[in-house]
Amino acid sequence: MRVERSNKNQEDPYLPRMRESIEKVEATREERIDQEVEPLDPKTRDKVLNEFHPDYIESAFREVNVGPNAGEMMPKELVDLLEAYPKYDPSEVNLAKVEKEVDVLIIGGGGAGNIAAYWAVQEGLDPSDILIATKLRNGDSNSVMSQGGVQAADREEDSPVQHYLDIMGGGHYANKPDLVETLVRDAPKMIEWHEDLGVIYDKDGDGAMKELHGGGTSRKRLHSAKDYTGLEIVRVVRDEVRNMAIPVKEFAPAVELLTDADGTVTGALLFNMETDKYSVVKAKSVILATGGFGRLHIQDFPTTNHYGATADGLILGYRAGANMLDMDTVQYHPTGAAYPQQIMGLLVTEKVRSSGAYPVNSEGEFFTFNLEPRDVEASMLIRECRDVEHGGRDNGVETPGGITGVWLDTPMIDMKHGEGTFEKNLEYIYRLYTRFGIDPTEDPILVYPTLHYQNGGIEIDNDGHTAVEGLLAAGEVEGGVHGKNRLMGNSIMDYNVFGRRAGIAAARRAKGESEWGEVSLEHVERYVDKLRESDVDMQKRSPMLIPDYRGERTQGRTLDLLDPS
Amino acid sequence: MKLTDSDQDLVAEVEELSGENLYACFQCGKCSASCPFTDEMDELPNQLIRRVQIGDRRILQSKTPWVCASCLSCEVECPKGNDIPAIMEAVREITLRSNVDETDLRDLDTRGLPEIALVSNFRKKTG
Amino acid sequence: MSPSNEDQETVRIHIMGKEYEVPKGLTMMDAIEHSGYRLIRGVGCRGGFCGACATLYRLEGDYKLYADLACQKTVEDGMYLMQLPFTPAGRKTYDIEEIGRDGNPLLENYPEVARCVSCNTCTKACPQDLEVMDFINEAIRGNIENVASMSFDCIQCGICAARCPAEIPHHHVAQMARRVYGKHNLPKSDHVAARVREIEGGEFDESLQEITSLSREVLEERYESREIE
Amino acid sequence: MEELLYYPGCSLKDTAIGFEESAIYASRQLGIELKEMERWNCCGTVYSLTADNLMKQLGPVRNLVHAQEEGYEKVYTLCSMCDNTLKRSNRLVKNDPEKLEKINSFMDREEDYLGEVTVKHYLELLRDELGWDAVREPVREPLKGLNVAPYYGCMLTRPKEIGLDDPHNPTVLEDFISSLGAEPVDYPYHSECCGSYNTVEKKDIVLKQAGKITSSAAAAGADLIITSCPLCHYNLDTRQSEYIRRENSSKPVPVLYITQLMAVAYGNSDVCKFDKHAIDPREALALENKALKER
Repeated sequence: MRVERSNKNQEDPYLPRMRESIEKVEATREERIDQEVEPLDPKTRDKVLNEFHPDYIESAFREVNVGPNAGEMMPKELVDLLEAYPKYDPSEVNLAKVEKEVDVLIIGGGGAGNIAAYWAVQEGLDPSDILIATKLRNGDSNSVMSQGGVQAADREEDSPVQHYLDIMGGGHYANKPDLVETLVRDAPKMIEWHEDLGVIYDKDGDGAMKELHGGGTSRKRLHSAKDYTGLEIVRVVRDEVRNMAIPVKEFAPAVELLTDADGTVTGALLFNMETDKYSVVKAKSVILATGGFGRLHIQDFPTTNHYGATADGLILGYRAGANMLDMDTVQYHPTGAAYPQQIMGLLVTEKVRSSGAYPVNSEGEFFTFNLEPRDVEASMLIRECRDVEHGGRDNGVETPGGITGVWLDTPMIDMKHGEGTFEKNLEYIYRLYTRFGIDPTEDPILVYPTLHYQNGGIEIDNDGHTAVEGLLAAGEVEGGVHGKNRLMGNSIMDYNVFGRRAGIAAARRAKGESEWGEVSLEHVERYVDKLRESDVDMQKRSPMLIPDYRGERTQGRTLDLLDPS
Repeated sequence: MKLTDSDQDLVAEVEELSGENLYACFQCGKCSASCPFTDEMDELPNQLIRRVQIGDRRILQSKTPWVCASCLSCEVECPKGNDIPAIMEAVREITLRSNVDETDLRDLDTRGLPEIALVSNFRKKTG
Repeated sequence: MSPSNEDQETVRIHIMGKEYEVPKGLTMMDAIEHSGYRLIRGVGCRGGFCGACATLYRLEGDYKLYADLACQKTVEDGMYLMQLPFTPAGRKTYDIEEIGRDGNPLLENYPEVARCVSCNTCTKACPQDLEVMDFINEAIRGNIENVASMSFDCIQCGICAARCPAEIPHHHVAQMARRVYGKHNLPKSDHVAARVREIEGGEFDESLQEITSLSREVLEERYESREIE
Repeated sequence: MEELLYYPGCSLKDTAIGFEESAIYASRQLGIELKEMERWNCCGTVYSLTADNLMKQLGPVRNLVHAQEEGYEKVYTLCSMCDNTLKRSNRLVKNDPEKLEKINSFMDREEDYLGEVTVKHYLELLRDELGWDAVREPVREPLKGLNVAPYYGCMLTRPKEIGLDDPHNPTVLEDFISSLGAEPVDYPYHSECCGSYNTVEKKDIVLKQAGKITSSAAAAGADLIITSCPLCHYNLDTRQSEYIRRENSSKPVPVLYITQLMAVAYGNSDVCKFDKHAIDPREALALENKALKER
């Protein structure tokens, strides 16, 4: 017997003016049931992007002064951390005292980290010669939060070439062709690997995959496990990592990489968040699997990201000399929860739209094709909500949290596919809203773009090697696969394909090294000296490790969003 | 076996747990005669009851309560209608409730055993 | 929350027994941070996926002990809350290839499941509202498929295992059931296997070689004209 | 077809699946549809005897609440242990309102148990409601010349307060056997415990009991033994084959569930799942050559 766990304290969860708008949505619902909106033509698409997408607001970016990407524009919240003092306290660090020597050190316990560890063992390493060092618990990551699905071109009517085309088009052709080719080639193999591990994908009776469209896909190739796809994949791999007894050190983030005289990465300096003690770990190969940077709240956006997504890997890698690609773009997911305020910014998966709940403005009208690529879809929603003086259409619904949103007409899902469809396939979303008194099968839900994914990152080659010897990278931290805009379902495949390849490459490299290299922090000192020479005023210390929501900065209270002036 | 310390609250404890009057038993021995498992026991059922009557706490180390399968053969024979299996369970419970399990799950090979065997065994031998 | 601070409605909560005044409507997690705590444990995804923020709480004047996720539960006046930084539960290491072939792998690896007294405490504790006691009973019966489907939304927060009088690790039992079901019962998809063989057989080498060497203009034209099925 | 609410018990869903499937088949021949309870949980055998431990009564009482919620006054069981546990818990809470009130207040999500549900064993259905003639009626393969030893074990007849027959001189299984056309065999150990859960940690006790009980039945001329308890079946069947291997003693005596014997007599032995037995009864039932040919 299901227990009513919602925090419903008032009768109508929606405020009166929201209820008026809902009535308009309900009024037009009948006629909209088989109405379709055409995708934008390329010219209009670029115009909308230019005018409304946050990436095109110059004031939000700042030029990098030092390092391989000097001269490029990146979000100022990131550059503040790139150009900051190191976090470690030199007086506490004793590089002579080595706590552990491993073949492969993996920094980050999300999808990429666990998959890299698994495949390093398949490549012949003994599990005890691997160490996963993660900032929170093993598995706590963005990876477990992806809902909608993972892309792989494994149906008759689909092909890797079609998948390649979608990725390149979506990424505005800035992607590295060889990385995209590797992704589309390996994708079906990773799905097969998941089945072999026991991942429970949504399937027909005979085992055929149920696949849906995603934003920007030309074929249905989105494999899902209800709307807990990321969680199901990662918890299965983590379960196998536990069976293989691969050592994991939790609450022990790396605060700096360690290098030898000629700059090869030879280990990392870990920081125990509970004892404030540093520990030196030597490794023959180091893999950065630290994920994204949503918790930097770029342009004050709320975010779908987990607590630890603070760009640590970018900072560590960049200080060691690893260059980055496509950092001038940030992905905003078009539909983050805009109301109620407790869940503001959380992801409402694209699968809600692809299952039939199209975006509707405050007047109850369609205003965009429901599955544009993410950057376009987000811009269309921003345009619909922005006030007329700033070029918008002022068709948004005001929320107490300070932002306006548009509706996703969620009741249409059950109308189109039959009663119970929503609750069966979108159980996470159903639970998310009913907990706060809103039943998405009866009322539409309010959404607004939310900071979602780091399109770019540290450049890697096909095997995950970065520009720095001994340093590899996998997952959201690396760049080059998605170009200027990632499509839904390609991030899970990214950390699978390149997690595996980085794990194998790291293992191979480790087997080739007879012993461990010297460890030093000189590369950091050189980096800080260069910063001082270019008289950058540095007040922060980085990496950030965890965001600070104490007191007035509480995330739920102060994020008055997007005053476009 | 010299009787060193007589512990009257053992009787009270067993009576409270089993809801039985221990002194109703006049040691006729019919329960022990009907019990199928006496040759595995170091103390016969009626001897166990006698030990409790005289407050001999060493009975808690006896194998007897752990061999008893609660099959109630003794109960239907007892001329006084005493619930001897309840007395056996009371003696077991004194140990189990001191957080000491008779069965150690860790090194148990349960392959092939039906559910009913495991459920009933743990019900009587773990706290 | 833009209303000015003075007339801001507040509620009284107790974090591990210490009293704080926080604005009404915050989740427990936001309220803990608003009170000045910087979380290291007891926080993870902040979206209801990872189970890191398992929290026990009582309400003044109510005898019941509730459990919920700090990131998904709004604070109430007179709430006494305490986060579980970690929930110890015995997890069995196993070989996925071997188990699940015959017999009941759940009962064999977790015999304590047979100690269930059906007291339903686990179901009442589950923040995901799963019928935990029911799927543990299905585990006793060896019905792997039911355990897998009924436990699918489990986020492994471990509150059930922390509160179970029979010391059962429900979330580990459920994870094993889902692995066995996914691997040994769920039919494999032929079209995925076929496509992997095709790719390894080089069927797409030529077409991939062609498309990866196209100029940006040609690629863009190919992209804009592609038909969507 | 009359629908009766049926409580299966965990073993009948897995290791004793032949017991359930033969029971469903046999009941249909008697015009009875065994309707499984919507929700049920483990009965928590063996009945907990300590007066104050209500935690262990929650399992059985919760099943009675579910039966009450489904609107039935009677619930039928097949397994002797489930029957015994449910009956004794039912009796406990019916006679002790204070304990019932405590249990009801603890189970705060279910309706309160009103104490009006009655637990019946399958043999009580056959004997008291249908009658032996009705049981005899669908027999198409009379088990003439088949000597069957009835094995009551402990839980059917004991304790007296809930037993379905006189513990010292039960006859229900003998009548049951005769009604199917077979010959009941009299032997001294029909009600001696098989060792029960000692099979988990003190296997030797059970091996000894299995040897003693089955050889005594064989000596009295039994071709096979019948029981209605999955634990007795495991101990007398699987442990007997282990005993015979260890002692390489006399001929194995197959062990059947009561409803398997009915299914064979009614002409369908496929539902019995005999392949799951350690000692294959098909040879003793002479299903291949003698009159009991498969259709």
